[in-house]
Amino acid sequence: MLDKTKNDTTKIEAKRTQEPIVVRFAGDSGDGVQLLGAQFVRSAADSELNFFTFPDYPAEIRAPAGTTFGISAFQIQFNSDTVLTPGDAADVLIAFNPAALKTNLTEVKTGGLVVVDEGTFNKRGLKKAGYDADPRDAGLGEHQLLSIDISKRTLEAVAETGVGRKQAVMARNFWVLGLVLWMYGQNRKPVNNWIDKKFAKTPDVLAANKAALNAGHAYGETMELAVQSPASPLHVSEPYRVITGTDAMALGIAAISSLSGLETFYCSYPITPASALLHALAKIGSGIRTFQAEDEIAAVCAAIGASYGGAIGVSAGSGPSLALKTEALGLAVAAELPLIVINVQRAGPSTGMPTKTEQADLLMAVFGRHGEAPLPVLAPATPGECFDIMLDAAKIAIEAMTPVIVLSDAYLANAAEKWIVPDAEKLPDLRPSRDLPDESNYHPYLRDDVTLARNWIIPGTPGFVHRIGGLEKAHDSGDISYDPNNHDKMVALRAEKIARISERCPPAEIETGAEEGDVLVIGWGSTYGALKTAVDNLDEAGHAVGHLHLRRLWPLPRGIEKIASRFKKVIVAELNHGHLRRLIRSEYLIPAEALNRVSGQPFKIADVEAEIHQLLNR
Amino acid sequence: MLDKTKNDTTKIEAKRTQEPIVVRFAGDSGDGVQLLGAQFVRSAADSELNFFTFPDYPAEIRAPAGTTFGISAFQIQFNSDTVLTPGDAADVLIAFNPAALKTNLTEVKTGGLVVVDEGTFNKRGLKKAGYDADPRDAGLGEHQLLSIDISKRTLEAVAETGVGRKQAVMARNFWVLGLVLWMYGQNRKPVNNWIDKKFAKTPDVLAANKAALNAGHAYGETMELAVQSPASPLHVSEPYRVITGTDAMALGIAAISSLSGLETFYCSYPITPASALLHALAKIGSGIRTFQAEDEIAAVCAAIGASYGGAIGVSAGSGPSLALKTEALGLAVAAELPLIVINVQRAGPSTGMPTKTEQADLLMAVFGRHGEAPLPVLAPATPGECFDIMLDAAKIAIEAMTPVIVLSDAYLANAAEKWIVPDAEKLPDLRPSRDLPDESNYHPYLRDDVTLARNWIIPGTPGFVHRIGGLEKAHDSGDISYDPNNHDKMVALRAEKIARISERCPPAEIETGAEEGDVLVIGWGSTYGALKTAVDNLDEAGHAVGHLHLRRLWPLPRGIEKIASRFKKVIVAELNHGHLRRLIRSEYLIPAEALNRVSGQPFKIADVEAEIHQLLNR
Amino acid sequence: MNEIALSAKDFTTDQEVRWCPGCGDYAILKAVRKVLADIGRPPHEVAFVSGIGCAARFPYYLSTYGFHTIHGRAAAVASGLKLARPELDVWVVGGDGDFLSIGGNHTIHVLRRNIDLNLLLFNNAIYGLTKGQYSPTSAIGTRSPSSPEGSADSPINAASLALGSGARFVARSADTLQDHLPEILKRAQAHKGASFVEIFQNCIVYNDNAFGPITDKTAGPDVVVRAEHGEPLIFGKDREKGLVFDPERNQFKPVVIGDEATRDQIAHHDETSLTLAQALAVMDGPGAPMVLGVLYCAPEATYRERLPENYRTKPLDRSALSDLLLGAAASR
Amino acid sequence: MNEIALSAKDFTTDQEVRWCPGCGDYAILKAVRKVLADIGRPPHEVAFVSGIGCAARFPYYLSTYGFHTIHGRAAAVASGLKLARPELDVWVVGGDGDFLSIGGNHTIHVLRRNIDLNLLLFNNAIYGLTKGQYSPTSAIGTRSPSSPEGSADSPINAASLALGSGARFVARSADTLQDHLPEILKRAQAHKGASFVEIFQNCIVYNDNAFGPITDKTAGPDVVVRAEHGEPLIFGKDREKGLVFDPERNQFKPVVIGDEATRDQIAHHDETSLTLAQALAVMDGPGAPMVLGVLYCAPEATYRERLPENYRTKPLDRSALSDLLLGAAASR
Ligand SMILES: Cc1ncc(C[n+]2csc(CCOP(=O)(O)OP(=O)(O)O)c2C)c(N)n1
Ligand SMILES: Cc1ncc(C[n+]2csc(CCOP(=O)(O)OP(=O)(O)O)c2C)c(N)n1
Ligand code: SF4
Ligand code: SF4
Ligand SMILES: [Mg+2]
Ligand SMILES: [Mg+2]
Repeated sequence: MLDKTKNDTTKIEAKRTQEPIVVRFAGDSGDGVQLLGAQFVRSAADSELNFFTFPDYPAEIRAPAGTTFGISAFQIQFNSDTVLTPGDAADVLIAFNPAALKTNLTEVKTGGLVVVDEGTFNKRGLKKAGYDADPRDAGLGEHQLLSIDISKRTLEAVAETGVGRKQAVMARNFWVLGLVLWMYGQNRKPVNNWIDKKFAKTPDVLAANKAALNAGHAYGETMELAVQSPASPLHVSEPYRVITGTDAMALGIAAISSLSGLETFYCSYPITPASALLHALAKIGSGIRTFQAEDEIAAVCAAIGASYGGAIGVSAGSGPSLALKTEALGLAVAAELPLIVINVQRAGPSTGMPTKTEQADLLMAVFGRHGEAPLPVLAPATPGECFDIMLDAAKIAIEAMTPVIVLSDAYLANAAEKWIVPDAEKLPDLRPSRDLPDESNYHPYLRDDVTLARNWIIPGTPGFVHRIGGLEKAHDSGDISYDPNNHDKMVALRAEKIARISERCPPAEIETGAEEGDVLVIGWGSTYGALKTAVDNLDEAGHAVGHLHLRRLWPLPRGIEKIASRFKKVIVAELNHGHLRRLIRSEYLIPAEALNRVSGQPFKIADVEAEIHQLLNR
Repeated sequence: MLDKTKNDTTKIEAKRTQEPIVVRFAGDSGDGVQLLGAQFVRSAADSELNFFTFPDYPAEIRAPAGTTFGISAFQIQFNSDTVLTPGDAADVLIAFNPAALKTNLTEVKTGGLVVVDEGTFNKRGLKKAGYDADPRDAGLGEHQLLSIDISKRTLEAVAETGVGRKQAVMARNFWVLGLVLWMYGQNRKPVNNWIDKKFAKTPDVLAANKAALNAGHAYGETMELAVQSPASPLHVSEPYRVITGTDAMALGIAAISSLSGLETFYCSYPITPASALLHALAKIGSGIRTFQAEDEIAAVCAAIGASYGGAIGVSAGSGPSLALKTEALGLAVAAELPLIVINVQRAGPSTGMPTKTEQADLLMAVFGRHGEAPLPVLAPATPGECFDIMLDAAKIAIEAMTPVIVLSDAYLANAAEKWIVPDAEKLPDLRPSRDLPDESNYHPYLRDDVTLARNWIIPGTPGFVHRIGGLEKAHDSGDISYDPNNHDKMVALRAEKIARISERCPPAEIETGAEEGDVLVIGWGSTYGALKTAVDNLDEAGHAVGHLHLRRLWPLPRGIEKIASRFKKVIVAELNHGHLRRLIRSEYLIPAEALNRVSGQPFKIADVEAEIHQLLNR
Repeated sequence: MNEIALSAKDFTTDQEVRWCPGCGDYAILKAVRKVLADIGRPPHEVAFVSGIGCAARFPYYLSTYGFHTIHGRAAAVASGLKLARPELDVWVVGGDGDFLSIGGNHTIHVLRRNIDLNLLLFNNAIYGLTKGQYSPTSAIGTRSPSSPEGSADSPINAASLALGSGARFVARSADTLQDHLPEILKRAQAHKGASFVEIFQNCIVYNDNAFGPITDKTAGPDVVVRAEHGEPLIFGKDREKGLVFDPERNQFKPVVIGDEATRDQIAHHDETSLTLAQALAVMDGPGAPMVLGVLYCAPEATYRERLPENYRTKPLDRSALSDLLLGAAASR
Repeated sequence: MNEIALSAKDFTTDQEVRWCPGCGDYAILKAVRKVLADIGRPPHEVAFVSGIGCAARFPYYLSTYGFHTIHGRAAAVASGLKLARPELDVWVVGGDGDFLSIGGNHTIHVLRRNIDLNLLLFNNAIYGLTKGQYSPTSAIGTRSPSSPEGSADSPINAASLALGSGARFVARSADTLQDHLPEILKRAQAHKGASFVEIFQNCIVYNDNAFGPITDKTAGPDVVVRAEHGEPLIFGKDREKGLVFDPERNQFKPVVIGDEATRDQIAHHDETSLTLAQALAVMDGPGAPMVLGVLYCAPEATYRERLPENYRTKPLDRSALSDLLLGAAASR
């Protein structure tokens, strides 16, 4: 009783494999695709599966229904084993309308299954999507097509609940969810619980959504669609949760104040994709303060003011924001104040493609200030690491009295994975020393012998009134100084202070793959999953390929040179035109090659593998 | 009848040499030291001598008289031969007061002559300068001291002219000028002419200044102070003038409009030391337009708006200004508009030492933008070259439809040299093509096959209305595009467009010294004179040292690798912590060493020589 | 000027409009296209410059020259364009974030400089494009993703700020008032010097109905005074209310005609009075209406007109350049 | 509050003052030291934040905490400081370039947010530190190195801009008025919320006598009204002139008492009237005096006071952190 099916697959092949499964949903912004994705994750998490999800938002707020530029998608890869990316391509795509099919078909694996809502493949829908003819008529090439009148079936299923037509159509996502839960043998219970809570105030909608969910599930059952249930994963005893990079970072920021005992003062100006962090923090509300400034300059300056006052100033934004913070960052370097500036990278230059990912802000972060203004730059590699990196940043900032830049990106911010919640009791102590120096010879540029950090005495402390600022200061009195030798010395001191940070940090270590051999792949930031998976695959295939992934980009960690020397070739893989590669080459004079893509999209594992293969064969 | 002289030098040794002579004047901001310097240059220029001058201003506007932080100095090196720097140290220092002596004594050569105004060495003057005892009593070490009561002698000389005491004391600088003109056998006539013109409206001041000038001269004569008249230089038939880097740059900007036929729209916000350029251009007044904006962001944006309108937008500032222009520069890169941004570097980070020189903004200029936003970076090497570099910048900006950054610095802006005025008729034609493309398939991102520049059709042109902006554009329609492959392609196109600029420019060439051998010294910008002189000296001493000086810093000119390969060692000399060195190392994997100083001061030739020597001996 | 007959279609591009269905921007677009056609300058002589935001997408939908710049900087870019190309009709479009938050400084300065630009502020009291954070014109207590418990910043009164900056033309209208907005836009365009028009615009997604009754056909007359030069400041469904000067409090206050004041006592609008304009802009308190219309129009010399004559000179020819290079001070 | 007796000396550092001899900044420094001593908060509870400029060197000469930041950004830095450390008495000092040119946006926003800071604008109508270019408060036609033929920008009226921004305390005084300035400073400091004080300051080097008779002991009374709450707006050497409301022009105008109006007709100053303050701020035209004093003072809840209660919470302890990390949505 399948409504319309091409390629002669009246029944979908059953397949019971340990291979990770990739499912992609695509529909109008109004179709509730992101919600559907989140609910599917809920069940996966409930089964203790591992997963990695990635939402693919349109740039428009709410584009006219049915247009290609208004399509929102959600992709999830899940498995009983570790999952590090949302998957190169989908095993199954569920397209809510022709525009969704058009824009997402390229994301499906060869031979993959495409489910479409037949009810939307009418003249109007096809035209809006820019199709001259119904694409189903010619078949979808290598893909399997399953065309179901989801709209109609949903309307039928919810008919009894009495919701209006709009609400009824809206329930399509639950119908699809029901179907997919069936297909992957997942439990409906967590979803039902959520529906109960969420729609408690609108019983008709509650009933409609449940009805749709059950109808979709029943459809799969009745049609005897094959079930591909991933094997039960090992049971984890620690508590875990689903977390996006944004949420992990927000928790990390909240944790800073708790661990340091200092107020955390988060100042920012909204910008995609960083604003989600502001929202998350504003929602947390307690233990941290948020301040929405009039622009990024004010944001970072307010954060600096807060740090001057003894709090930890944090300011986040994306590329254009970091650009605007350039001058103030120089002040923080000169005034030697702790400060954390987060840059959620997006595709540039200029406004570029604001919702897309990229790693092209690294050199700006490292070098983009006038004068000699060195500062540390860090980058988390996974959504979960967005938590850890914040503690690391705070530790460095406080210990060295320096601004720190953290580079995340659009992909990391939105992607979600299963996260083992750290034990709050075991998190590090970040409290700064508040011992007062000798009052009589006090000046604000007295330094710690080891870290070279200047002392941090905050306004309000009796007996230590002092002035700081952006003019060069005498190293031995803190007064303004134009003395040439003093300047040379202060420039060197500030540089040395930053250089010493890597002495206190662990050296670089191979992440995965060979410890020596043919090719060393160096990466940083959000490309972690794709690079690690690619190297793991090559490793299994018997190639001597190693993967080094940096979280501390500046100063570079110790040991890179040594590791690199154990490989015949080095390739730096990044979503830009070779930023880290330039740093590596200039520091170590290693003929590092480049694996670059600047398309606004994360790496595909297959592409990475292919390029490394090429290098192996050269 | 010498008033008071230590070290038993009642008569100064006569010395007739071809060696260049270095004279330094130092006094209160109110003492007219800069005027004195300018007038001495006038005579030197009149004798067709070559010279290089450098004023050393205090940071304060008008510090209390007699204080060390209010001292203003002026140094000139002159000779019949080419002169490329103001000299490492002075043969003669004339100190107008104790504070001037205190702050400037270190600038005198061992064995050099120090002339002081005895009349200011009273208790009050000494105390203000922070002297416990009269420094003349203990002698000035290796230096020769000539203590003359210049104040008294000036007052006597001008007594008959009837000027008030304040004006009379002010005439001290002319007394000193007279003395110095005698000492170096220079003509008083050009100075007298200038006095005639300048003080025509105040005959008493006119008379006083002339009287002082003559008295100073007569003093030298009477005392039989030895005359060291430099040999007559070769006569130059081209017209020449004294020019500072600032003035040369202003003329270059004015020339752009003349040569391109486009209006030049200069937008800026005042900042030391760049504002002098705004002043110079505002004074020129015709052929160019100046706009003083509310801040640097507005300045560069207004320049971009002007370029969009078909003019050439130019915006100048110093480090903090460039920092603020970061975001807008990205827009100019994305919109592919011609634009020139001048950065007169000063000592950083942050406010740093605003009146002092440095070269630490290079990496910010090259990499300091979010996303992949490559643009060319140029740097003039001498005051005179500040003219040429502007024409070069305009040519590149128009030809490649790109913003260009020009890096000057505080030293170059203020230093002056003799400049052969170029023949306006022989200057290059910078007119852009205004041929209209085919109207029917027009879009604003159509490119020239060779330069890859997009077409530049300006508002007001009928039939070609179009929209541009900072969002990524489809390479084949100019519409907004989020297509991954299109973005990858556009990023590559913009990079390639910039890379191709160096194909159209002359390759790197050795400036001076050996073409192959032991050490290649690579420099850029204002260190030219010091590096060239040092290398010339080493060359004469028989060392195989060559000097390569870059004016085009990004993209790097062709041929550097080849030249470097002919030397055993490469050292990059710059007033920062190794910016160009990093570029050279990362591009060519050459183990380039560093010769850095970050003291706010230009290189001393002797220091450069010494460091190269060390390298030669390693 | 209006020699060629133009229609709104002549100002329409082939680009698909990408605002949310029901967004107030559509109505403004309609009004602007109509006004441009009525003014009748050929499309290529008109340029629209915008920053970033939903509002700032405006240029894509007008077949004139257009420059979609960066957030907050449109006024600065437009200043350069207009000074370089005075013959163009230059419009600047932006949202409340664009013009008043990040771009506040340029707004102030372009107004006080009186550069001949037409500035259209689309005030929806929210950051639309970045998904609904409160903006500098949002009311205190606005709940938004960045202020879940209500915002604490007191809002900017855009007209008052413009007047405080020294603007010579300040007006207010609203997206849906198609019997009002076009006229205001024409006045703004006709004004020589910087003209500032605040347009209340409904963001249906993130701040629906923020201007409540003001733009409402039925409720509007009771809460809105449409100020017209020389006319009494009267409002109310039956034109039964008006504004009078209250010397006690040194400000204007609303009264019911007949009960609290005679019709003669009602103040008349005077576009040229700065004090009146300021008072009307900040009108506040119980029963106080919102004043729409041209609050202030007092032309003065524009920036360009005040420039010294030689500012306008063409590029030097080579012989003049030669003289300049040689310089008065050339030593030979 | 004033428990420890403090003197101006307690607020004096060992740093040599580096302004030009005769600069008006010295007089302001003197007044501020005196006022700080009179207020009596111990020096370590006071912080001065400044931008860049001659005025911005201020903190070096006060033995309180001080932060000499970057050009134009002092208000933003101070906002962060004050919100993090509400118990400090935070002052912001800057010149007309610092506050009104590059820093204009932060000035507007700190005022409308009503953060409890004391902002002192040293208005010398010139960029002092960068050697004398005209500034946003320079009169049209000012000749300066960047405007050798006269500037074309019409000046900002700082008080009017502050009022337009929504400031709740706006006052004016001048450097040399030691019988006026200290009182105004004390009022500003006592005001809860952002207080904005424009101090006319003489730059003896680049713009000498820019405020001409206003600060002159003899000429002053004829051209200056010292506004005091509740008092009639009277001026003139013999207090023979005053301000009345002119309903024809909807604005205040100067009159000679007796000739043109009776003493009773003279308007009284009302600090709480925004319309009056705006009218006084822009007072202009023949015979119009400059109004000094507290133009407007109408306290409202400060930014901090408007924040939701939980904004003030201390860092979470580890157990609260643990709950937060586990989250409501934790899947187990
Ligand atoms: C420098 C910079 N900061 C922030 C942003 C993000 N951003 C884009 S539009 C916008 C504000 C949108 O609000 P508004 O100007 O009121 O326009 P609307 O979308 O409401 O029409 C912001 C904050 C940006 N693009 N650039
Ligand atoms: C970003 C930046 N732009 C420009 C400058 C140069 N600058 C320093 S102070 C100043 C203006 C000084 O004028 P004002 O603020 O009125 O202070 P004043 O010196 O007159 O007291 C300028 C333009 C700077 N330091 N930083
Ligand atoms: S978000 Fe609001 S302002 Fe933006 S397009 Fe949608 S409705 Fe309009
Ligand atoms: S330049 Fe003017 S403002 Fe600056 S210190 Fe000198 S007199 Fe004062
Ligand atoms: Mg808005
Ligand atoms: Mg000033």
